[in-house]
Amino acid sequence: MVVEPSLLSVKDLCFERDDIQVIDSVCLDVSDGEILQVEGPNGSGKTTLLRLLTSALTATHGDIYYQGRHLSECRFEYLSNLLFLGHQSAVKMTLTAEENLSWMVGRPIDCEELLAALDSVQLTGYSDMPCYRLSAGQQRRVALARLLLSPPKIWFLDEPFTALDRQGVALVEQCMQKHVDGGGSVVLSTHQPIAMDAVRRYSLVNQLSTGAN
Amino acid sequence: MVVEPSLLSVKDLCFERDDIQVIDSVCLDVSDGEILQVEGPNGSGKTTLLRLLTSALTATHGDIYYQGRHLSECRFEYLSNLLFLGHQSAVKMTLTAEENLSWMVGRPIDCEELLAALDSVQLTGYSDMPCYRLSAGQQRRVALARLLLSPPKIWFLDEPFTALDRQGVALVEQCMQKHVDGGGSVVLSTHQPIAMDAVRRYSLVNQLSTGAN
Amino acid sequence: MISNMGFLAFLRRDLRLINRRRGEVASPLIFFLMAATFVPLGITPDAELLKNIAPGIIWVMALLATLLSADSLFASDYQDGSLEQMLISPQLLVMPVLGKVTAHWLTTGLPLTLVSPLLGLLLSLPTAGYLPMMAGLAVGTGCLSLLAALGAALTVSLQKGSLLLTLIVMPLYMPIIIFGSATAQYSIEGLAWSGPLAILGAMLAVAIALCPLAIVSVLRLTTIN
Amino acid sequence: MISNMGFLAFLRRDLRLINRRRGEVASPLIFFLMAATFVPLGITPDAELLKNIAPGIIWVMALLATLLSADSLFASDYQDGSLEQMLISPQLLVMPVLGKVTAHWLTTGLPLTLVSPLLGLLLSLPTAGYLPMMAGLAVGTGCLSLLAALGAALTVSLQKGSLLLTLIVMPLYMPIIIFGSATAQYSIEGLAWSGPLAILGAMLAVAIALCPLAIVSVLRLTTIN
Amino acid sequence: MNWNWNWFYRMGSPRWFYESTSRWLPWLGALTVLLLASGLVWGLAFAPQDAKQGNSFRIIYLHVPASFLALAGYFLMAAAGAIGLIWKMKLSYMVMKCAAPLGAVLTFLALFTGAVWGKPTWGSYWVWDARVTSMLILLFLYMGVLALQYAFDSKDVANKASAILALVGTVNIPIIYKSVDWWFTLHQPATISFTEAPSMHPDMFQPLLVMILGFYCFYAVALILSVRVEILSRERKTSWVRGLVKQATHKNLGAE
Ligand code: HEM
Ligand SMILES: Nc1ncnc2c1ncn2[C@@H]1O[C@H](COP(=O)(O)OP(=O)(O)OP(=O)(O)O)[C@@H](O)[C@H]1O
Ligand SMILES: Nc1ncnc2c1ncn2[C@@H]1O[C@H](COP(=O)(O)OP(=O)(O)OP(=O)(O)O)[C@@H](O)[C@H]1O
Ligand SMILES: [Mg+2]
Ligand SMILES: [Mg+2]
Repeated sequence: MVVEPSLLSVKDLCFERDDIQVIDSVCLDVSDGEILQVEGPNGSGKTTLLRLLTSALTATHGDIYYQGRHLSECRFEYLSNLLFLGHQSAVKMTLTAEENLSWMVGRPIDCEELLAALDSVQLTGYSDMPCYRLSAGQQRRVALARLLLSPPKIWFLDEPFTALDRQGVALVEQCMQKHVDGGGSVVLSTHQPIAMDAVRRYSLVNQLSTGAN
Repeated sequence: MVVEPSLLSVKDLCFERDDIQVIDSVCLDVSDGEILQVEGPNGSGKTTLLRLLTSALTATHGDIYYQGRHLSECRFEYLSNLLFLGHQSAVKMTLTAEENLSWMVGRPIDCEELLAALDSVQLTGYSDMPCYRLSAGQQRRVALARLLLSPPKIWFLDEPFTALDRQGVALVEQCMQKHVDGGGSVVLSTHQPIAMDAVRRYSLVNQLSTGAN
Repeated sequence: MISNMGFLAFLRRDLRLINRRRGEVASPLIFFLMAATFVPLGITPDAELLKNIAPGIIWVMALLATLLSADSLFASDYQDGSLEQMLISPQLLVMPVLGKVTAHWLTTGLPLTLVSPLLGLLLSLPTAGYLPMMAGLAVGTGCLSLLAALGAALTVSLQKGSLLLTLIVMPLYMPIIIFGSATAQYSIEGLAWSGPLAILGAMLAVAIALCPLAIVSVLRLTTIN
Repeated sequence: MISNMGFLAFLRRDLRLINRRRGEVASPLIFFLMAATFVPLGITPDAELLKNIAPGIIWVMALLATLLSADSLFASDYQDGSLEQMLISPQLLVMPVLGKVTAHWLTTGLPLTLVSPLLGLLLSLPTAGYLPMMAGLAVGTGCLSLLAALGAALTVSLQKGSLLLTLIVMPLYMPIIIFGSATAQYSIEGLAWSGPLAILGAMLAVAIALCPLAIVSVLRLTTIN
Repeated sequence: MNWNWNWFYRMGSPRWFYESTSRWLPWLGALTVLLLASGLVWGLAFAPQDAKQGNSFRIIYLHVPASFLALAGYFLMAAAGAIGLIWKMKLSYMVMKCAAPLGAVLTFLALFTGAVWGKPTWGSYWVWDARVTSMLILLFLYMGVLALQYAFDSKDVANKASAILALVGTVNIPIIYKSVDWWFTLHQPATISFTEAPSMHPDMFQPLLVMILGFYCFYAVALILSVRVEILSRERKTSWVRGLVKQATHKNLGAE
C-alpha cells in the first residue's frame, strides 16, 4: 500500500510484564516531519511504549520497522538516529551543566556551541556549577539542551515539560517545531496541552483500570 | 493593624546559600481558607521558600509567625499542623501503596479508610503492589492520597501536579477546595495554570538570572 | 499520632523494608560465614595458628559486616524525601533514630552473634571461648551499629559515601574491637572475662545515651541542601 | 560520535566523577591502611605471628576494599537514567564498560598496590615478599575489579544490593585470593613465585576477554523493568 | 555585660584577625627561625652522644616535638570546631580547617621519625607498641576529619560536620589511648616500650626543650599563615580584601 515506507512503523506490538498485558497490540506509523503525541491516563503504558520503541525494552510480540526494514536488520542505524529523554533525565548531579551536556551529546563538540545551547535554555550563569545546586527545572533544562544539539532524526520525549516553567515549555515546543520543519519526527507523551497544530494523537487506554473499575 | 493575627505571616525572610542570596526579603501573609500560589520562573526559589516555611531549611534572616506567635515559641504546634509534599514524594519503592500511605499519614488509621483513599486516587487494583511497579503518575498518586487523610491546617505543596493526568489534576484541585472550605490553607507552587478562583498569587523574581542577563 | 511515629513504628517499618528484599535477611549471616572461610584460605589452614587468631578474626568480620550494611541506613530515606519528612515532623527524632538503629542491629549484630559459634567451630576456637565471645558480640555489635549510624548520618548526602563512612567510623571502632576480642581471649587464657565485658557494657550505655542525639543533629545538618 | 562514546570517554568521565568528590580519591588508600591496623588490634601485636599471616591479610583487605567500592559502579548510572541511555546507544557496550572498570581499578586496585609496601611494613612482612606481593596485587586486583563489576551489574536494579553483591562475588574471588597470597608466600619460603603469578596473569587475561561481554549482557537483562 | 564580650566577637572577625596578625607575625616568624635553628644546631652538633644509641638518638629532636604538637593540634582543632558550633564564628571554623592538614602532617612526621628511629633501636621500622598504635589511630582521626571536610561542597555543612566529627574524636582519644595501653599490656611484655623515658642528661634535654618551644612557635606561624590564606580566599569579595589587593598591585607597580 505504502509506496514510500514511513519512518517508523509498528505492527501489533504487545508487552507483557509479570503476566499483565501492559501494551496490547499497538499499531502506529510515524512519518517524516510528524509529531505524535501518545496520550492516556496515568498507568496506561505511555512510558512502556516509548521504551519499547527505543528498544530499551523488548516486546513480547509484534514488530517495529524503520524506513520499511525490520528493526533486527537495521538496529545500528536506527539507534544512531534516535534520541530518548525519559522520566529520569540522565543528568549527573556532581558534574557541571557543561560537562553533563558535552557528555550526553555523544559527539565531539566545541565549547562555544555548548555554551550557546546552555544560553538558549536560560542557564547562562550556571554552566560551571555542579548540577545538584540547580533547581528541579534547571536540571531538566540541562537535559533538554540536548535537543538543541542533536542530529538524530527521531526524538522520543517522555513528559518533556515536567518541572518547566511556561517559558521553558515554549522553548521545547519551538525546538520540536524546528526539528519537524527540518524533516525530523517526534514521539512524545505528556499530560499538558500542547500549543502546536501539527500534532497527531495516539490514545492508549488503561487496560488494568478499565478492567478493575 | 491586623486585629485577628493571620495564620502564617512571614516578615523579611532572607536565605543565603554559599554567599548567594536565594531568597531576598520575602514578606507574605496566609490567612485561614486561603490558597497562595508561589510563582516564578525555574530557579527563582519557590522550592527554597517552601522548605524555609516548613522549617526544613533555616533562614539566614527574618521571622515566621504562626497565629501571631513567633515560630520559636510554637514550633511543635506549628509542625503538628503542617503537611509538606516536595519534589521527592517520600514513597518507598519496595513497600506497597497501602503500607506507604499508612506510614505517611502518621496516625493510627484503619484499613478501610486507607483503601477508600487509594480508591479515590484511582489505585483500586494496586493497593498491595510494591510501588516500583507503578507508573510515575501512580507513584505520585500514592503520595497525594495523604491529602485525603490529613488533618493538618496548612498544606505546602511543591508542584503537586507533576506527572498527573488531567483527571488527577482535577482531583488534587478538588482536595484543595475542600480543605480550604473547611478553613485550612494551602501554599503551593506550580507552573501549570490552576482552574480555581480563590487563588492568590505571590511572585518571586529570579535574583540571579536578572543579574546575569 | 506522635506515639505512632516513635521507636516501634520505625523499627517495624525498617524491618519490613529489609524483609521485602528477601535475599537481604540471610545475607549478613552468609557474609559472615563466607568471609570467615576466606581466612584459612588466604592465611593458613593450621588449627594451632587459627586458634590464636579466631576471636580477632570474628570481630574484624563483625565490624566489616556492620560497616558494609550501614551506608544504606539513611541513604534511601534521604533520596526519596522520607528523611525530610522525618525532620519536619513535630516530635523529637531521637526515638525514631533509635528505632532505625535497632532494626539495623537486629539484622546484622544479632544474626552475627547467633552464628558466631559456627564460626568458632570453623576456626577451631577453644570451648571456653564460646560463651564470652557471644556475650561480647551481643553487647559490642550494639555499639558498632550506633557508631555506624553516626557515620551514615554524616555521609548521607554524599553520593559515594560508603568508603568515606568506613574512614570516619573505623578509628572509633578500635576500642570496641580491642575489648571485644579480649573478652574471648581472656576466657581462653583462663582469666576473668567480666572486666572487658563490663567495659563494653559501659561503652554501650554511653553510646545509647549520646549517639542518637548526635545523629539527629548531624542529620539536620547534612540534609540541608 | 562512536569513538567518543568508547573506552577513553568513559574512562575520562568516570575519573572525573570520582575526582569531583575530592575526599574519595584518597580513601581507598586509607581504608586499606586502616583495615590493616585492625588485624594486630584484634589478633596480636606479635611480629612473629603477624609475619605468617601478612600476605593473607593484605589480600583479604584488597578484596574487601574492592567490594566496598564496587556497588556504586553502576548504581548511580542506573538511578539517573544514564545506564538506559548507554544501553540504547548504537555501538557495542564492551569498550565503555571496560572504561568504567578501568576507572574503578585506577582508583582502588592501583592505589592499593602502591600502598602495599607500607602495609607489609606494618605487618612485618619479610623483605623477600615485597616485590612478589606487589606484582601479584597489580595483576590480581584487575581480576577483582572485573568480577566486582559483574556482581555490580547483577545487583544494580536492587535497592540494597551491596551485601548481595558481596555474596555473589565472594565465591568467585576464592581462586584469586589463593594464588595471590601464594605468590608472596612462595617467595618468602624461597620457592619460585612465577608459577602462581602466571596463573593470576592467565586469569586476568580470561577475565578481560569474558567479563565485559558478560557485564554488558547482564546489564541489558537486569535494567529491564 | 556587653563590654565584656566585645573583644570576643571582635576576635571572631576575620578582618581583625588578618590585620592584627599582620603586625606581629614577622616577630613570631623571626622567633621561630631563631629557636629552631639554635635548637637544631645545639642538638645535632653539640649535645653529647647517647651512651647506648650513639648518634641515632638525635632524631629525638624532631620526633618528640612533632609528637607533642600532633596531639595538642588535635585538641586545638576540636576546640576550634566546638567554638564554631557554639558561637557560630566563621574564624574558628577556618582555624579548624587549617589545623587538620597541619596536624596530619605533624602526626605523619612523628610516625615517620619514630619509624626511622625504630630501625636502629628496635631492629624494625614498625612495632605494635601502645603509643605507636594510638599515634597511628590519631592519624586516621585526622584523615577522617580532612576527608569529611573536602567531601562536602557546601562549606558551611563541611565545617559543621567535620567539627562534630572532631568532637566525637576527642571523646574517643582518651578511650583509645587507655584501651590501646591496656591491650598492649595484655598482649606483650614491655620489652621495647618507651613509656618510662630514661631520665635524660641535661645537656641532651635543654636543646630538646628549645626544639619543643620552636615547634610550638612554628605551629603557630604555619597555622596563622594558612588561616590568612583561607581568609583571603573566603573574603575575596569584600571591600577590605579588594583594598588590600589594590594596595599590593600598586606597590608592585611602584617597585617596577
Ligand atoms: C613509629 C614509631 C613511633 C611513634 C608513633 C612514636 C610516638 C611517640 C609519641 C606520641 C610521643 C610523645 C608522647 C607524649 O605525649 O608524651 C613519643 C615520645 C618519645 N618517643 Fe616515640 N614514637 C615512635 C618511635 C620511637 C622510637 C623508635 C623511639 C626510641 C627508642 C622513641 C622514643 C621516644 C622518646 C624517648 C620519647 C619522649 C619520652 C616521653 O616524653 O615519654 N619513639 N613518641
Ligand atoms: N517496573 C514495572 N514492573 C511491573 N509493572 C510496571 C512497571 N512499571 C510500570 N508498570 C505497570 O505498567 C503499566 C504502565 O506503566 P507506564 O509507566 O508505562 O505508564 P504511563 O502511561 O507512563 O503512566 P504515567 O502517566 O503515570 O507516566 C502500569 O499499570 C504500571 O503499573
Ligand atoms: N542544593 C543547592 N545548593 C546551592 N544552590 C541551590 C541548591 N538548590 C537550589 N539552588 C539554587 O537556588 C535557586 C532556587 O532554587 P529552587 O529549587 O528554590 O528554585 P525553584 O523556584 O523551585 O525552581 P523550579 O521551578 O525549577 O523548581 C536556584 O538558582 C538554584 O540554582
Ligand atoms: Mg510515564
Ligand atoms: Mg522547585
